[in-house]
Amino acid sequence: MTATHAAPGAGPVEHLGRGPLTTDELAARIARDIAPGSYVNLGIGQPTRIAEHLPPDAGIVLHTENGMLGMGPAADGDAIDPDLTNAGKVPVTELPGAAYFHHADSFAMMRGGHLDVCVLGAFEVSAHGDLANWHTGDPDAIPAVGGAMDLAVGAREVLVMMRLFTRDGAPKLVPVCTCPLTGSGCVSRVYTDYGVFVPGPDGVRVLETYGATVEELRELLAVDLIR
Amino acid sequence: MTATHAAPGAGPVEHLGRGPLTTDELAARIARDIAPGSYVNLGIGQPTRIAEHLPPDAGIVLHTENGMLGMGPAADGDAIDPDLTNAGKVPVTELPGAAYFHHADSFAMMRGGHLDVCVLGAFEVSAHGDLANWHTGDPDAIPAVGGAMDLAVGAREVLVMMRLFTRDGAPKLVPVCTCPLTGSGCVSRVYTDYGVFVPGPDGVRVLETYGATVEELRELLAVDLIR
Amino acid sequence: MITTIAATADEAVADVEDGSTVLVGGFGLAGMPFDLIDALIRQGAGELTVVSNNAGNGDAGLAALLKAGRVRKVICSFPRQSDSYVFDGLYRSGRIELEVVPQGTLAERIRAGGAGIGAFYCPVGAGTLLAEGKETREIDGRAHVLEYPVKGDVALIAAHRADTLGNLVYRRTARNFGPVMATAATTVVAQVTDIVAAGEIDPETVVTPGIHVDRLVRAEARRLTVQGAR
Amino acid sequence: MITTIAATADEAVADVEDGSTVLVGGFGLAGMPFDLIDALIRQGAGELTVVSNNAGNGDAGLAALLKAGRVRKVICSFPRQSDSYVFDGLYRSGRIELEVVPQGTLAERIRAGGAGIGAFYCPVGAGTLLAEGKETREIDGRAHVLEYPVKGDVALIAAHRADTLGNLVYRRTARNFGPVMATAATTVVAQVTDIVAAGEIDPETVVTPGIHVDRLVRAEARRLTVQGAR
Repeated sequence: MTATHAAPGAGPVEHLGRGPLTTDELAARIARDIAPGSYVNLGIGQPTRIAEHLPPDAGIVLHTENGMLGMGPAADGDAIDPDLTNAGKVPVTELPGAAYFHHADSFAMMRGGHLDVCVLGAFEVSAHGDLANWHTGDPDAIPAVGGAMDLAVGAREVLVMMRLFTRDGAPKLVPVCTCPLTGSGCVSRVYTDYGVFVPGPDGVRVLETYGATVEELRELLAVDLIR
Repeated sequence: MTATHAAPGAGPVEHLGRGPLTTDELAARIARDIAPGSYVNLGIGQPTRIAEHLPPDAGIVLHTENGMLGMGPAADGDAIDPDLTNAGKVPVTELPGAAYFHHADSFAMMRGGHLDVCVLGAFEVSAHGDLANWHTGDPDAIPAVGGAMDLAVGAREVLVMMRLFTRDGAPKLVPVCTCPLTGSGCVSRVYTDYGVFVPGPDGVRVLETYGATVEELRELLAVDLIR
Repeated sequence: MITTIAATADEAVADVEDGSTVLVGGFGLAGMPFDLIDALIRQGAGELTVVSNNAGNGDAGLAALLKAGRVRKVICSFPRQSDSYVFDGLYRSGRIELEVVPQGTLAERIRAGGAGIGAFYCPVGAGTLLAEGKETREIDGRAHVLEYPVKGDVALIAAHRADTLGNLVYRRTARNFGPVMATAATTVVAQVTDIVAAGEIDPETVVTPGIHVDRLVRAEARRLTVQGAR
Repeated sequence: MITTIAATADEAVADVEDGSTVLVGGFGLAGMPFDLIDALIRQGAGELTVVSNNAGNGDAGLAALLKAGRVRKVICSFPRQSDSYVFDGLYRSGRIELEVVPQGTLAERIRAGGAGIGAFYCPVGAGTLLAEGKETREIDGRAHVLEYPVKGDVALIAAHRADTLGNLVYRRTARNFGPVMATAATTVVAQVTDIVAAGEIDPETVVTPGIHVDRLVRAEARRLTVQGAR
């Protein structure tokens, strides 16, 4: 990996001479930004993979909104217990120091601002930090929101983990979301295969890029990228 | 005890040839009206004494608003545990099948209409069932409400246990409360030394009298007594 | 009033009426009261409104109740799952009504129903499709949606163990919606794997006090199938 | 963030600032965090707003904090007790402000503070002195009062046992306000009789998960005096 190291405040680091991040690299990149001792909720799907990259001795405690803190890795074989699943209904395990609680307490915890970080997937994030991740807007889709809106509103820091472009090449970091919103102005950081972004009222600040320069991304995205 | 037994709907039973009920008799009288299997909160002070008259095999479960169901009798000697008190902060005991919970759950239980009965003391009850039992209205009094308003609003049946007259002979069952209210129209029955009354929109129905006739009480009270 | 122990799940749900609102515990399959739902299907009540986190998985439990045509409306947070084909079919053919509620708001509305709260202002969903038509208010600079309680005529829940007074403990994440649903219905029926004498559950560990439980029934032994992701 | 273990109660309350709102657990003496209050008196922060069910008993605990002149305002349900002479004296001489809140509404407002609820409509107190000046609304034919959350800068609570992750269990009715207060303050400090390794508290029995607890301190052994009625 060729990195152009820059002094803090000197603008984004462009990691060139390499391609965009793989999903695994992206999960590892996000894991590096999660402070030791944090209470974290990892959304269903790709964000789940961040758990594999958290240092075991960092004291990071995972929350699952179906009523548990201290969630361990996915369960296999005899460790599978139908009474112990994560929010994606995948069988998981329990770590020492875990706690169980009911749904109202679990979401009170979330909505009350007690989780330090949640990481969610997204269909789109706007330049202002609006999040769309629950409904494609397709009139034939069956609406299903789960805990997405609660997480978007409740966690102290809402991180998004997504590819920067759809399979068709359309940007998912957009001036205004076209899909129905999950939450307004709630996203603190957007981690993508091509770079890490901070949405805000004055535009999108670029923290890092991977396999592309800021200038190259500027040509592909319709949002104002700030160095 | 000389009782004039009357057919249901034939008007109040006048227990004459005896004086008004003692506090102990009044507690026993109320205990008789509490259905087996009821969940009951007995207010601080005289209502506490009703517990002594509940049949042990009736499956009546006592609630104390400081976070317990299945409260047993007062604790003595070595059974005293500073971590186990009733709402009056008197040490009590725990019965088999008890449960502890926190204050928000305890009052959710109360406000949510899950208690079958509560019995409260009162300064005044109005003919319409308004309750005044938290504040004398004395401008020098330090206001203190505790759980009185929650109980008045929450229990399915709010029974009042009080003397019918103050020491000065003033009636406590009144057309309109003069003390600040605890709750409006919340009292289902008023148990007093001189009789049992049902307040309501059309006046106060008399169920029973002790040591006085309905006519005698009518002369002493300023409310409409209905036979 | 006092908790009774029903001999069978059929007896426990015998009086559910057509048109009832039924709170059904569980998150996916964990905590799903299968015996009670099967009994409710046999019992025959229809035109039900079901409140549950999901709208059924596979062909069993809630999905079977939907398939039997007994449900007029579902209030839930997440109907669409990999194996929610029964619901999907009914919904797409216009044979079932759906109200989608954010998961935490659903839990909180049920709690409010059980806790005697008239309504509450909730920041979740403000400015989204799910707040359309709802009263909103800015509190401390943040938009809030006014949410009303959800109550049931009946709650059907699954717990782990009960004592004869109806005190319940749950197991792991199968706890989920059971404790709040137990507070919010006129008649609460719990299926449990085990019923012990009063005093055999440590009072410090009771999750649902017996005051909230009307009827208990021992569950049939059943090996739950664990579904995959979603 | 992660729970830390303070060596002393003094260390645990070292950063409480003048003018803070302090949630103080306990119902009378049960659950009163004596060590933390004593340390707060030594620490010296003043102009405090204290939120607690009572306003002190006798000369110890909260009463001592009041006596030391550190409290500007008390928000509580029941200040007047047989042994609340410290508070009574301050109140009658106009040296302390008092907000009386019905006990369940106090607990629910603190819960709302911790649960991210913007406000709630509560039937308790409607039409009484304690609702004067408050917004009211009729819901389902019943008057409700709009109640706002209570939050603390600091919560001082007493629990029975903790593990090193800050998971707490309580003992009997000393549980009272601890669990809701632990959710509703920026900094939560718990005194406990015992701190065990993570994994030594059964996860099913945890009442306050460690996420809510910032600092733990082992309490000095102390024989509580049990007060009489009221």
